[in-house]
Amino acid sequence: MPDATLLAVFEDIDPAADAIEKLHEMGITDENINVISGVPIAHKMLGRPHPWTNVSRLSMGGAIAGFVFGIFLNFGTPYLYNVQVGGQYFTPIPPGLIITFEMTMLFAMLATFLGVFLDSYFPNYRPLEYVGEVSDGKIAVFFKCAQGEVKKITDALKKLGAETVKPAEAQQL
Amino acid sequence: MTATSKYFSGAQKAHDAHHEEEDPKQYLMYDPKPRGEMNAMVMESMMTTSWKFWLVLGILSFLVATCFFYGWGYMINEGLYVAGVMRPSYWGIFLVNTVFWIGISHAGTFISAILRVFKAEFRRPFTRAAELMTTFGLIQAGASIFMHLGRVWLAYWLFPIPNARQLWPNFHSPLMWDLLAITTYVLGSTMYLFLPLIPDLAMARDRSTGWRKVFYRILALGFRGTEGEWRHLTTAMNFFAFAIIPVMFSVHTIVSWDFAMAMRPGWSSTVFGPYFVLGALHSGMGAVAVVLFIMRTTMKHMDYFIRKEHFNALGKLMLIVTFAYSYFFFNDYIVQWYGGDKWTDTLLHWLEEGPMAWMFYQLVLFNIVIPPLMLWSKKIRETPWLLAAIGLLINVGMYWERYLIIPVMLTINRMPFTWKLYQPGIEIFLTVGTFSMFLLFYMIASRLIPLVPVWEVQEGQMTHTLRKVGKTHVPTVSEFE
Amino acid sequence: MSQKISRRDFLKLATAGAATTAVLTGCGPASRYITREPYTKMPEYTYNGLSTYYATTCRECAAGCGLIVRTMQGRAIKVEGNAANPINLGKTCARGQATLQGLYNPDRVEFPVKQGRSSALVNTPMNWEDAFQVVADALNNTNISEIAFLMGTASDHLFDMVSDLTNAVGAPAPVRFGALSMFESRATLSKAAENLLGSAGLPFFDLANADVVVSFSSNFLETWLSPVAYTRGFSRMRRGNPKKRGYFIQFESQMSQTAAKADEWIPVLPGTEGLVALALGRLVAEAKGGSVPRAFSSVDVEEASAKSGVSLEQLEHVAGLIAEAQSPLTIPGGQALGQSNGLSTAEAVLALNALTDNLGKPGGVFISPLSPNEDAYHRPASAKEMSDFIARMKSGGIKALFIHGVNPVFELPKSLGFAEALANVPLVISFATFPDETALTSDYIFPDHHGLESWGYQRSATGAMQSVLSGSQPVVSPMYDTRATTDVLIEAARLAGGKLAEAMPFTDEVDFIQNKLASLVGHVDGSFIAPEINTFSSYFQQHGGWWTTAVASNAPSAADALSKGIEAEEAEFAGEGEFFFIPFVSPTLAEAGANKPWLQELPDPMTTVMWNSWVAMNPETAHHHGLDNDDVVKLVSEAGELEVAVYLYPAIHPDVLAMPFGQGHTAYGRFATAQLPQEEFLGLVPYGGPVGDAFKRGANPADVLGAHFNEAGDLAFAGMKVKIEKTGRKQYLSRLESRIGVYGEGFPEEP
Amino acid sequence: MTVDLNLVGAKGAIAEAAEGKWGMTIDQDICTGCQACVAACAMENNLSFVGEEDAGYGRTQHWIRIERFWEGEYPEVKATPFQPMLCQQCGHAPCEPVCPVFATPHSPAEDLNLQVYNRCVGTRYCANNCPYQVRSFNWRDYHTIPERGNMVNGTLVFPLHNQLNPDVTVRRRGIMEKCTFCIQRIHKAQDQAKSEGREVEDGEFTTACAQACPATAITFGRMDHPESLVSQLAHQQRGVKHLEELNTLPRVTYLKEG
Repeated sequence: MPDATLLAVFEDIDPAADAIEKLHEMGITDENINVISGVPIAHKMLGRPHPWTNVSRLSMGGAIAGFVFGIFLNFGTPYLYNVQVGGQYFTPIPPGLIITFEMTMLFAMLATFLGVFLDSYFPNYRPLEYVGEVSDGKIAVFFKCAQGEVKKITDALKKLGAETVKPAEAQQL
Repeated sequence: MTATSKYFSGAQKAHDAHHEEEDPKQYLMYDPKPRGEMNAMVMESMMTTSWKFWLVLGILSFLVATCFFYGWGYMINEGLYVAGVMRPSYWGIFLVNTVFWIGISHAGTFISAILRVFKAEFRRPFTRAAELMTTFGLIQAGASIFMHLGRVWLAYWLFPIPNARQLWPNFHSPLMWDLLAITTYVLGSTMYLFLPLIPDLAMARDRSTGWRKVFYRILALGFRGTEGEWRHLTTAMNFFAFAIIPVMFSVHTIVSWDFAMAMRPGWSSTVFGPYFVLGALHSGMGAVAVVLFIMRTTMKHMDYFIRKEHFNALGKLMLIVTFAYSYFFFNDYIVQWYGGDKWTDTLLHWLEEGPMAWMFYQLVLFNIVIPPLMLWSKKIRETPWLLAAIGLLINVGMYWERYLIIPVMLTINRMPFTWKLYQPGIEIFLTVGTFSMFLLFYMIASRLIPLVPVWEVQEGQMTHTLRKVGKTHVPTVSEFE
Repeated sequence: MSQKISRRDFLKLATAGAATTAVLTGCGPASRYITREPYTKMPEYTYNGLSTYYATTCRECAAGCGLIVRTMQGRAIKVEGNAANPINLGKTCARGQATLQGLYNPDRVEFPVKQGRSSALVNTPMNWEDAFQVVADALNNTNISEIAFLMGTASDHLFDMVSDLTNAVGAPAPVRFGALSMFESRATLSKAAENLLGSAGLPFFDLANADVVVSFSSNFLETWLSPVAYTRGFSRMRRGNPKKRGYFIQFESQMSQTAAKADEWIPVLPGTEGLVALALGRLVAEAKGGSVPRAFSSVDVEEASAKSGVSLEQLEHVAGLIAEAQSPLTIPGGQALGQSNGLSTAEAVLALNALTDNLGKPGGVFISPLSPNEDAYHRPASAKEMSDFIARMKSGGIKALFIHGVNPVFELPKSLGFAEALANVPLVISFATFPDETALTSDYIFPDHHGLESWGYQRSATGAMQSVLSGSQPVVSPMYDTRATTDVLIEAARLAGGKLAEAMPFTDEVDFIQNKLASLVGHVDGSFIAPEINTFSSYFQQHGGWWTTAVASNAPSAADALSKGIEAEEAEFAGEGEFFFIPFVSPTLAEAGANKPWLQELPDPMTTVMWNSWVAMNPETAHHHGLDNDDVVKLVSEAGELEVAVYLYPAIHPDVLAMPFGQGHTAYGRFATAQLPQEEFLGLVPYGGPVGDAFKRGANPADVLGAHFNEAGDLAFAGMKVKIEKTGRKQYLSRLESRIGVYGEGFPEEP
Repeated sequence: MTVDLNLVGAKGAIAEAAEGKWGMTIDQDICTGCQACVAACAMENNLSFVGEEDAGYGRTQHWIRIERFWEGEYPEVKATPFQPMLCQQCGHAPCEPVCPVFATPHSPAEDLNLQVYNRCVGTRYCANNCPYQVRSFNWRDYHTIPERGNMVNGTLVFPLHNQLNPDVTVRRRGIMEKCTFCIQRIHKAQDQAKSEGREVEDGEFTTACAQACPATAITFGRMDHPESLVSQLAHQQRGVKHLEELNTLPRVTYLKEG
């Protein structure tokens, strides 16, 4: 039963990758491992599973909502209060295309933006496990393991080139 | 060995040596610094302010307070007669400013979105500087539109919101399309500015104290850089990069339709859409050049991030845009001229020989003649102040272009009895106001948010290597993910 | 009055005589005869949302057009023409439309004041009792022969009252004058009519039925005599007959608004119009075959052509048109009469009519009928008579001067010296409604009501075939503490007692007016018939006047029209200088329109200049003198000088400068003058408008007119020569027309 | 199969033959340019005067203006016939579709081009798009310029306001206005007719300009009554419409000389 959370800081990607591999060998599954980095690092490099995201689905949803809203503006509102202008029809299609396009894009972008917030729980000001060096380009791997194995794992990781391996404590960011 | 051969070989050697060390150093990507150092440089550039900075800031805030806020308030209170608009030039400098600022705003999106999509690496250090221009430019554009309204206190009637009058806006009207497009663009570009900013805010958060700490902490939203966060962020950024481009094109096309849809000689032209878009990019690129030059000269450490290579690349872009712009300019005018419609002829005659002809010729000189003549040379392109000067000229020219299209072309209509020449009134002050406000915002931003996206620069440097092929080194880019 | 009529009776009468149903009769808000009604029966003019229409008469000029004023809840909203009135048949000119801006003008004399000839209007009220006393004393304590009344052009009830008064006490008869009548040369017209047609009186030219009209610089479409009537005549001449479109030719040295409507505008040298007319007469006579009458025998056509600058071909062409026409008509007027030889010109033109034998025939010349209750044709004073009058003032022959409805300080040529003469008159009492130049230089101002607030009638001098008496009634209750001058005189006479009191036995002006109308009661061929005076006067107000139904114009006799030889003597031009100076009355402002802002903002029909005056100059001449649009030049004549901006006018004789009359006020309210001093609207000076040359708007051509008269005694206003001096200043004239679109300024000259 | 052009919003799909309900003819042969119509319009519709400076700069509030041009050089110079220019009440008004707030819609009932003052926010697009340039904008609150009033014990009073026509809105600053064919008169006549249970007859009322015109050059009436005077005149040989080529379907017909 995992009850300790350790945090190993690496200088570079390769040792980090090896370390993660080692952790796997030592029976720590991916759910119990997390990586923090200062630049986006592709999961393949660290041999990590592909992280799941809803952002693209949300943008699609937004696009659809926007499309519907655009349709409503151009082909719906004129019938709520119809006014004739310049011998034109109440709901001409060419302007409709423009309105619909703009609304689709607007809603899609809004949804995407919100998607980021939802998926990564922003804003989030609670204390979290973190080390400042990360933004200096270091890579931090933190993982849960059983209390008894702490020593062993620490040594293993040190051998693989971890700068520090220390119990991670949540700090106010 | 003979002396000569020695001389030659020596020269040869020296030359090679020059190539060997100089070339890679010229590129930011092959001159990596550790991330921590770069962070420190960016933070320092943000923190340091000289008395000159505060002086300029003071002057600008004064101008904003008087020219922008007081001037506008005075005009709202007195009515539009304090401005120069009249029959037949019902539209004046206000809309000139609107079009101009929207044009400026195009550069940011273009550079950061299109270059991101095409993975043009040189973009990395100055995408944010460009995106800031987009957002702040659009703010000015919006303000100018509202200044132009006769009853601005009722401006909310333009938005499609349910109201007591049960009346919805008229979607037949190009102004309505315009409004929606610009709203979309403002929101979109602001979000697009904010997303890549989050990691840098987190970085600043880790390195600041006091009120800045609080400020960054709030804005960073608790970003740590976990795999998940990065994943969501990059997905979103890629989507934005693709989505914002059509929006950008649509915005200026629709702005051009405000004119092209009208039944007026000189205005109703089918090529106005692309013509305006290219014009926007033209002025936008110029503006970027100016801003980069100012950043590089006034802000600390910026000469590391913004280098000759960037000005060179920007110069090339400007050159391409100039050619495209000239093509559409020619296209628009020759079609109008060849059509030989009575009123259009009079209008062209008015442009080329009327009292505002000097403006027309300056426009041709600044936008079409000068840039290609200068930008072909790498030396000029790599001289920041020269490029900035050209950019400035281009912007003057583009402002003239909009001025000619709006008040000057409005002089000529189908009722010769009403032709009158427009003379700006309080517009001049308000224009000064908008420009000052833009600069003010930019100066404040330059000291509050990291102008260089450090993590992107680092990412770039990580992906770059010099590979030895035969006897030389070839730059190569590896693709992450 | 034995018995008063209640409103209820009026309403009955109104419905009885439902000739003009929209028109309610009655005394209106200012009725002397209000009878108490319960609140449940509101007076008709206070029903919410309902308009009340009152028939009255336009006082903007002397033509006497009938108006119907739409009022709502006691306010006059809109002026419309009275369709029944034969003069204007429901139409109005711009000045008639703007009369409301006089009624509600912010610069009115709001109460009687002791002005004491101070430059700005005095704002301490006098009460009317004292005012009556002042007038009474003036009448009593002045030697009867040294009392003088100076009044406006219109021949109205006030004129009758004053005439009665002066007759009764043996005082000099009242003098009527107006700038319009001066520029119309009425004296010349009637003199010519007397000489040739045997009867003095204003000739009436029946445009409507003519098919070829030749006008000698007569501007009958602008302000001449009765513009609305003549405009109607013109439009009928052009389009009245679907088969034949009337042809119109104008001889004039500049293209006036009237000339602009002509099919042919033929520029002539000023002063040679008579010569042209005689030459035409000769050619016409020859064309018709038969002998050339004595009237035209003296003229030599080539010489005439040479002098006038009208080519022989043109003369023959016009003569041919006249000869072939069924009912040709030739009209004299405008600058042609304002020459030293004006009378002979008028005679020549009338003779031309006689030659074509259209006297008294449709499409010909008539003598305007006398109005009802008019003994003989009293024409307003000519400039000559005015200068005699002024001479009397100068010589101290006038001790008390009463001025009503005229502004001689502004309207008379400065060279006549009215302003100076005024200083020699110990007591000057003005009854002006507005604080004009004359009122300000008088001792007292006892303001009269505005025309729309007052009772009365007005004779129309000309304009219709019938004889017309237009009636006025108050359409609104008086805005301010003003009194009808007739009432003032009645009161004063009573206070004065003696012969004066006997001459004025009336209770009030309505009483007086009914007394004057009494003679018409029972008149059979009138527009309405009423058994007795009360019914009559109520109909009179309801219909807006009384007129004969039958044609009353008397056909002049052509007997000795042609037998008298007419000598076309050379016109003499006063002063040296290269330019002929032609002042003309501004079509939109006329003599008294300058204080009505909307008239100021009406563009002049030809130059489209607003709010200012200009001098029209031929572009060639201007370039020759190095002048351009808006250059301010100084016009110098023997009589004086003025500064005015140049307007390059394409259609004017190169040697002629033309300038509108109507601007150049130094007083007369804030709109007539250029700017408003601050204290004015701070309320330190409650009304009256700025005063003095500093605030002058435009310029007044009367400043440069010399005291020269033609044989008939009219002012030779077009008989001046002036020279111009550059001032180097520019004054941007407000024009409605585009300088780019119309004149191509800003565009380079096309090759 | 037939395509309903309206469905794709094709302009001009509305029947072009329509002459409109109300029409006007202006006979340029007898128009003397006397400005009576301009004055009458100003008095009826509460137009504000703007003063010398603004008037010269092109800010006059005339709803109808009289144009004249010059042809030739002295002495063969000729002034073209006076041409009163007012809102043509287009059937396909270019000003209508461009207004973002429906401030200038088309009245299906009267077939007139309306201006809804209290909707207007002053974008001035309509005025730009009007090929006849007959719209005028309220550049300031001309009616209440202090210099036009009198201080009467401490308060500004404007005597000129007494003549304002209660049937017509007084426009404030920042909004567009134009000739309405005296729609207040149309409505009055219609109310009257309605109360008498009949149609409005031709010639029952007329516009202020037509009413004043001393030369009777302006005729107003029912265009949809073929026997009415105005349609008789409009269909004469000399009738022309301005800028007809723009497919604006103007309701005002000009009768040329000759």
